[in-house]
Amino acid sequence: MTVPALKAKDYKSGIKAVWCPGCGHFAVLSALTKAMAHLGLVKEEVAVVSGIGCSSRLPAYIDTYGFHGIHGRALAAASGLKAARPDLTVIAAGGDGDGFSIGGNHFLHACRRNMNMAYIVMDNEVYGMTKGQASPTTLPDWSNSKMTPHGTGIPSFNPAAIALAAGAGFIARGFSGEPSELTRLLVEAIEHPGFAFVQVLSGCVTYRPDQKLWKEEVHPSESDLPTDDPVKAAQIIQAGDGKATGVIYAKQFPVWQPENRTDSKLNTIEKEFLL
Amino acid sequence: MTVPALKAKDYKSGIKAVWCPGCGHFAVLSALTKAMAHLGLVKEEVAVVSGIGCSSRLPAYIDTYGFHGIHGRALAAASGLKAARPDLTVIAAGGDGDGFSIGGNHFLHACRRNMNMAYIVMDNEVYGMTKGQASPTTLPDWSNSKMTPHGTGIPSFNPAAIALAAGAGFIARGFSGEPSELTRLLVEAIEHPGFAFVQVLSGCVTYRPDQKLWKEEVHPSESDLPTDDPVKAAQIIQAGDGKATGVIYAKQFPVWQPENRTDSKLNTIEKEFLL
Amino acid sequence: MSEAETVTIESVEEFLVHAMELEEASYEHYEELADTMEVHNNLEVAELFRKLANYSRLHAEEVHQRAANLALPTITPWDFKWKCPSAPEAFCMDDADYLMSSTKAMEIALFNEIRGRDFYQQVADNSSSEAVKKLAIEMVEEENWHVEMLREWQASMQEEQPQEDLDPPNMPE
Amino acid sequence: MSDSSKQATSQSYSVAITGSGGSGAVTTGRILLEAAAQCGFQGLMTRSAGPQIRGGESAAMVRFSQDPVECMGDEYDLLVGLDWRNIERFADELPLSDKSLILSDPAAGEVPALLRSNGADILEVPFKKFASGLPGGRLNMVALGATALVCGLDLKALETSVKAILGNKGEGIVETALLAVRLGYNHDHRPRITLEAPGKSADHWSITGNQACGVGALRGGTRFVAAYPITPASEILEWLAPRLEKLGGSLLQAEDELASINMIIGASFGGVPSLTATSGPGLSLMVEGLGLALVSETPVTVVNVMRGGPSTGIPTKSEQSDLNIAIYGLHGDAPHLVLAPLSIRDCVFTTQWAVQLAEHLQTVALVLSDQSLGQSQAIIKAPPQRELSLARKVEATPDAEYQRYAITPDNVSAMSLPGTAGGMYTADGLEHNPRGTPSSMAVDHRTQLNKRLHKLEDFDFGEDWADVEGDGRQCIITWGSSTGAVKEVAGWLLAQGSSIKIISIRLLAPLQHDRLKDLLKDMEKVLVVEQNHAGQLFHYLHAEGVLPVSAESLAQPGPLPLRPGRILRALGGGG
Amino acid sequence: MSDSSKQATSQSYSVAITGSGGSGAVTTGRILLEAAAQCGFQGLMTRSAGPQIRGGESAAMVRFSQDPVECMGDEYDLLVGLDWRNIERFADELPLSDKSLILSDPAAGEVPALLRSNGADILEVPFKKFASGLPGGRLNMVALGATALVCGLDLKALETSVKAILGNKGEGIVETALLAVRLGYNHDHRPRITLEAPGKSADHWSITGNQACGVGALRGGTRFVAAYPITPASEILEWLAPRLEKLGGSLLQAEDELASINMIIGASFGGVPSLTATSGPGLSLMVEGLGLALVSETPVTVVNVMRGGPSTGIPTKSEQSDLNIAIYGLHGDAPHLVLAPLSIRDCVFTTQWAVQLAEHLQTVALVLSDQSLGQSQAIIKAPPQRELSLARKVEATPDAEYQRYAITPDNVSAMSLPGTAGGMYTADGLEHNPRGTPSSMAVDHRTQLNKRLHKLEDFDFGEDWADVEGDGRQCIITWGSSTGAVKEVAGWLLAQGSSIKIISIRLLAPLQHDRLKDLLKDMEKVLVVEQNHAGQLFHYLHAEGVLPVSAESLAQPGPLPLRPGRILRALGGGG
Ligand SMILES: Cc1ncc(C[n+]2csc(CCOP(=O)(O)OP(=O)(O)O)c2C)c(N)n1
Ligand SMILES: Cc1ncc(C[n+]2csc(CCOP(=O)(O)OP(=O)(O)O)c2C)c(N)n1
Ligand code: SF4
Ligand code: SF4
Ligand SMILES: [Mg+2]
Ligand SMILES: [Mg+2]
Repeated sequence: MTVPALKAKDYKSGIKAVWCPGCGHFAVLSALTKAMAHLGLVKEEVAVVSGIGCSSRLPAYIDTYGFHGIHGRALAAASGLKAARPDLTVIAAGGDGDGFSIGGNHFLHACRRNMNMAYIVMDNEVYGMTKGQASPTTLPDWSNSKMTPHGTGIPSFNPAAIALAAGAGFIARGFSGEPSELTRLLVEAIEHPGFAFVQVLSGCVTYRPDQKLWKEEVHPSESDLPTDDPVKAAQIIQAGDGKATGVIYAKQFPVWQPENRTDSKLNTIEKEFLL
Repeated sequence: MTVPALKAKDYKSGIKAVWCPGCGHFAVLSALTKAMAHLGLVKEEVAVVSGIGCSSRLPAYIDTYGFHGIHGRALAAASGLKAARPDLTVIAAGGDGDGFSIGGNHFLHACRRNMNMAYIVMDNEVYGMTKGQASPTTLPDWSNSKMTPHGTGIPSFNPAAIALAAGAGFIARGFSGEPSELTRLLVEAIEHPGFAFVQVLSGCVTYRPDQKLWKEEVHPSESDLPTDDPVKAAQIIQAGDGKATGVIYAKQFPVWQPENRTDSKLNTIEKEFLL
Repeated sequence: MSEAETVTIESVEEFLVHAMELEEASYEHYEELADTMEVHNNLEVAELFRKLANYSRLHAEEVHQRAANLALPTITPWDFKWKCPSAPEAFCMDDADYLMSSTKAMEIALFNEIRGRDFYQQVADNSSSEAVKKLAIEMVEEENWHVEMLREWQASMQEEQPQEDLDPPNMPE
Repeated sequence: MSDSSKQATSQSYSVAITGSGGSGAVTTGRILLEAAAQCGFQGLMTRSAGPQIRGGESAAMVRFSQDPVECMGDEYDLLVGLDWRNIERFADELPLSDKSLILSDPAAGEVPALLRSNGADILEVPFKKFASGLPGGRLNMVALGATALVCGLDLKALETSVKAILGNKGEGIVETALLAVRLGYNHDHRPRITLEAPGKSADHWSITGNQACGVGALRGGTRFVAAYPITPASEILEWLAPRLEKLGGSLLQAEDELASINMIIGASFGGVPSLTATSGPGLSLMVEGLGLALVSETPVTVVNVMRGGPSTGIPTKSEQSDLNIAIYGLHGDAPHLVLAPLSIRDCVFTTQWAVQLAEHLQTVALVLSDQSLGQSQAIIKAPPQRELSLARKVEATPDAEYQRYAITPDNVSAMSLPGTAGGMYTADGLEHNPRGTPSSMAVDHRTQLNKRLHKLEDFDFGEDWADVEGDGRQCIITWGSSTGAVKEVAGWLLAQGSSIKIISIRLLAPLQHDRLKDLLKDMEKVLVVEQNHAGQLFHYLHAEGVLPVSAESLAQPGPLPLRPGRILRALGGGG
Repeated sequence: MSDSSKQATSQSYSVAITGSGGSGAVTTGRILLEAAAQCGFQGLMTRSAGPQIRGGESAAMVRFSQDPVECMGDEYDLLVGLDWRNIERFADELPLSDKSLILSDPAAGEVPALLRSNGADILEVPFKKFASGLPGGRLNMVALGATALVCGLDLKALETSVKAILGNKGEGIVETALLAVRLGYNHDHRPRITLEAPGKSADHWSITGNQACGVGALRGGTRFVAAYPITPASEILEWLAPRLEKLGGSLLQAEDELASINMIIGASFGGVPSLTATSGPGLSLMVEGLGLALVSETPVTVVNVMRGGPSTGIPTKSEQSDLNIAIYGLHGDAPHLVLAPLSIRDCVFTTQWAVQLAEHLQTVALVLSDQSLGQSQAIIKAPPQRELSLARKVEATPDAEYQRYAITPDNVSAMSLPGTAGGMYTADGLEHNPRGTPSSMAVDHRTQLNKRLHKLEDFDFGEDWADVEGDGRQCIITWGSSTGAVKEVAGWLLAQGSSIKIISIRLLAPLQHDRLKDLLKDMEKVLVVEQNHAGQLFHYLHAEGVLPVSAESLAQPGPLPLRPGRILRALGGGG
């Protein structure tokens, strides 16, 4: 199929985002559409699947097929879609609450299952949509939510470490404040054959104004990354400050996809019941 | 309170197990009651909480308080119980399907939350109770289940790796074929302040007769374990064959337990609504 | 941008691709700001961003016309030779606030325009190609004109301090 | 739909075979059923077992007839005891009368008083002694031979069946079994009953209800299944997995039911008719996903194989107690389809219809099968293929005006499938306007609520909504697996010259009010029969305003099957 | 229970204040309500907003009266426009009549035709101009002053309220606000209405329904909460978290709703009264857990704050559409408690009662609040403490015969709590015998089904099951938040000399059949009023056989509130 050269903005739906001005998710939207343009994806052959949260509003703003599902189930819906329609480029997206709290189990198993799709988590260490409660990635001493008035007191969830332990073959960290690099990461993630996980530090101006400091704290990862050695990757992730961007780990594993053979007829199958 | 010296068998309820003769879970029951006797636990101050599966039948066979809940939710019920009743010794138990498939999310978050409880997973790499389907720990090429006639094709779930990445402070592996060592591991797990995870290789004679070979394959872990270095633990877990027994990782993190202060009266609190 | 290392662009084609990306990104960015301001009922500022977007669009069209008969190379989004995290005139997102005043919006615009100008200036300074230099200087001049115009607007505006929104946020889902 | 009106009554024979761990009661039953099938009978086999995972006490119940067999009847004609260990655990599942016969081995000890109390005859055959005369001989095969003789089944057919069922165990085993079977068969008893054997039929199927649901799913076009194992639904999945992939489809074993329901929603959004199967606890976990499918108008079908509830309940036993959750279990105003197969054979059609209705109406279809249908083996007439002109309305050439949730005359909007240029939209579980853009405006909410309601209410479901038989001023309304016993009662009454109308509802939601009311007008007596504690159908029919105030309810929870005699008593007012 | 029969009718004044992002409409409304409270009025404030997180268009609706205010009435007496941006998004939430007044700023442009169409008067006040005269002056404060004057509220009270509500913003802000308020107040308009101010009352509370549920939970003895945030329930949790821990309890933020329901089951098994709060999607995820609590007889309470459904639906708007799932949403035969608070004030008692009933009856209690109760601010008379003699039956000295699920006269079995010697047992979601040992025997199933049913059916719930008021041959049955509007209608009718009976059901399940039937006999007209699409209560009452066939349904889905006038029309047959 010949692909007319589309620009990033051609991948935007024109529906105006309800996000707060200044929200990091805008940059993710922009980087993702740039990545799509760069890859020359045919719009109708792409589906963006999400859960519920501010971040999960993403699909509506993109002019591809989209599915805005229920809280925590983006990866499940995306996996079903990809299993049934291997021809599509499937991108799952959502927030840290959606993906790591209620959706944690699907995250584990999607990493393991290694279907060919990208998963973008816009991590703002907070539940934006429900007014600022602590999420799994929130640091234990953040005490600005009334639901956890002394902070959660629980060490925060390390998405890259979990993804690695669960068997993901592509793990990257991006930052909404570095949209060009983010575009590159997303391109690589979409191109990676298998499950590609991108954690995007995407600040919430409304409930986490402190995240404006991320501009100073985020830095490119130092080492000679990506590595394809899981032990090294584990070391780097454990030792890191969680603010280093880049592809951390990239390794090709067999991609799981059900075989869609067609070598029988229903009539034939039904014969088995004859005496 | 003075504790009368109880024997392991005093911790058994007398209800006859429905397990298949030869099932590994018998050894877990026996090791657990031995561990209880060794620790001199007061029976009524212990609660064993489980989900659904052959393994999850455990509580009924133990003469402590027990809760046989629903599939996958043992850790949630155990966490609630411990939060409300910090005085109890809480032990969660179940199978690989219960804990790592449907219960995966609670496993992740229980590791992170680090409440003071032990979690015993009787891992037979199969769903025994529902007649032998593949579980997350089943190897990808095991094709004896009709639901996955060519095997799952998906790399198996590495419980120790996940527990480590999720932040658990105590990770051990035992074997139903080594009940004495298993007793020791369970004693250590119960004594560990915080969340202690014990994966017990506990063969299913009915659906995994091949696991009779475990007797030959299981071996003590070689290295100078346990370590308290997560990077080293990660290395060992990643490199291992999954059949090495012993405590792999032990490190003390702050234990999470809600404070139960009593410094106000409801009357006083209600005054806030006065104009 | 000013702190960045030297940027060298040696062909007109490469330069035009940069200029095009810069202006288009700027256009899209202002459009997006205008949209969100509209969504958030800050109509004055929305209108201002809309105006700026329009300028950038015109600018981009100009660049397009210049490039009409040239075979332009493709540059991947992350290989552009600016050192800032995105196209020079499309930044400052997290400074955006739905209550921002027109003067604050002007500040953002000026920051962007100046950064754009500085980019062109660096190209002009460092390129060994006369053709590139010439084009770059033209762009610098245009951007300078932009900057001047913005400054004039700014001067004509009343300094406004945005007021804190006393209302609590909503919870849409 | 139904040729089952010629329900087996006196023209049937029923046998229960019991034994403890390893005695092979179930295998004996399977071979007996197969032998009856080889003789041309139709039949049914159910089973019951203790709580042990394997090796517990168990029983196989077999009934066969020249006519369709859709329930077990009231008492067993024949009880065969391989041994009597732990028989008290399920003696109440094995009703006998003074017309019954007990076949027992003196070596197994006396027949328990419990079984003898109704005055059944006892016939002794030394199973064990005979078997021990053969190297490797099994007493259940001796018993099988003796049983087949009592049942009047042909030895040839029996031998064929032994080979068919034990074939994969190796020749040695088959040979020994045949010897043992002959020993039992040639023992000196005469047949107790001689049903005329119709002769092997070329269009009879041997199938379980779970398999039949699988066939229906495939006939309906299902090509993607995601599921999580659960008793008693797993066999649907186990049957489908290897077969789907031969038809270009696939089955994905999910990490849990939350995943499986959302996976099939994703797949269906992609255009592939999708289904899952589960039981109560799994269905509970799916209701949030069902709401999403409903609001996003993504067709999905869920086969719920009911078991004793609530909570984990009694997983191995049948009950019809999930009607409430099936109809009312979604939050919000959430009309959707609920269907129930009326027999094992009907599992094929009802599941097919459900899948195609879901596709056609772009909604959720729930199929309420149950353990007694799902896990019983039946010999039935092959269900004919039915072409239904029901399919998803797809927009192949969307233009700029395309609206995913457009209001149309039939309230079904054409769906644009991923891959279709120009039809891009975002499916949403948030309330939305016709384009699919989230909206909280009253007009959009009302419009879409009406759309989702009326596409169901206004659709003409035709005659398949129920099986209606008989006439008269008395009426039984029933649903699902209870239909078998109800039809047996109707058969008895007909044989006695009295008449009754039977309405077996296949389409439970949307309820076909007008049709039902029409059928019920002028009824003097209406009895609603179902297998649960609360009378869930009874209350539902009242909720929908179709029942006369005088209607009565016969609701009996599991685990015991509803027996025709019980229904007859309820009809007589002696209930 | 109810002093609200003296419902505000003509003796009330209602104001809507609208504005776009940052204009402070909600703050204005809050201060206005507070000022009315300071004058001794009771009142209510609701709000509405666009889809944006912050800075969207929003409106605050305030109504106050000398009597309890439990709904917003039909039209607003006064509409204050801080600006008119995007007003069309929710203009239909702001009904006006020709008796209404619109207060507007000429600088904001013309009053939109939409609002003018009913002939409301327009009064112009230059909010912006006045405000810009003050450094840092806010136009909403000018508008507040002008509004308070029109409402006839005392300036002193207004000033006190400004200080109370803006106090934490710093002195400067308060000072400027006071100046602006005075500017608006001293503008040259006269009060439009003068309600006699009763004078500040020492026993009035300012509280939201969500907070009131929190108070009720604490009064009922709740000391453990596990929950996952969700709109519009989060404020219950946010209010409880810091307060529970002062009372020796705790709140745990769970990873999801599956965890939270199972956590509170675990905690309650440990003997601590436990509760969670959620909304539709979360409740959906909890139904499996609810079944476990029910079968294991572990008391838990779930407050479900309803929002527009189904699926994600309309999260910020109110609807009463979760009655079905609340009553019928569990698989199996699963009777349990369902309650609904009838007003914000009643959230206190109903939640307390629910928690204590759950404890007393060892079962599941669901409390159906909704967004309109939960997120509205009310000025109410402080609800008196009520001591209820309802508590968990605990076995402190179990002996060897102890049976956790023993059959007792009231079908409630004493529970032995962990820590109690000799009382060890295993709670189970599998069907079990009285000891708790899993059983699949018919007799055990039947016994426990009956036990779980009859402990509810046979319990005497007393008079609190409903608020019953008025008399006559016409009757309205309603539930939950619709009660406010229904009571207003009753007030009107009473004022006109006609009479009507109002039954507001607080205890929805188990339904109090006999009491209801008794109340309904001799009724000529019965109207069932509720805020959903399907008429869920109407159908439920029919299912339970308590409604006459002639009963009518007025069911109106969200997001718009049910207005008294609409109900009156339905009563008149003009519905
Ligand atoms: C089952 C269910 N539980 C809870 C919610 C409420 N809810 C909506 S979004 C959200 C969290 C969003 O956080 P995140 O995924 O981090 O996205 P963000 O808004 O921060 O981008 C929650 C808890 C829901 N919609 N459904
Ligand atoms: C919600 C739900 N889904 C599915 C099931 C069916 N089920 C019961 S046990 C089980 C798996 C048990 O496997 P595991 O936990 O490994 O225990 P094992 O029997 O192997 O010891 C399943 C899937 C259920 N009871 N509930
Ligand atoms: S609340 Fe936070 S995450 Fe949500 S749109 Fe606003 S800034 Fe973004
Ligand atoms: S089926 Fe397997 S796991 Fe279950 S009791 Fe038997 S041997 Fe044990
Ligand atoms: Mg977030
Ligand atoms: Mg297992």
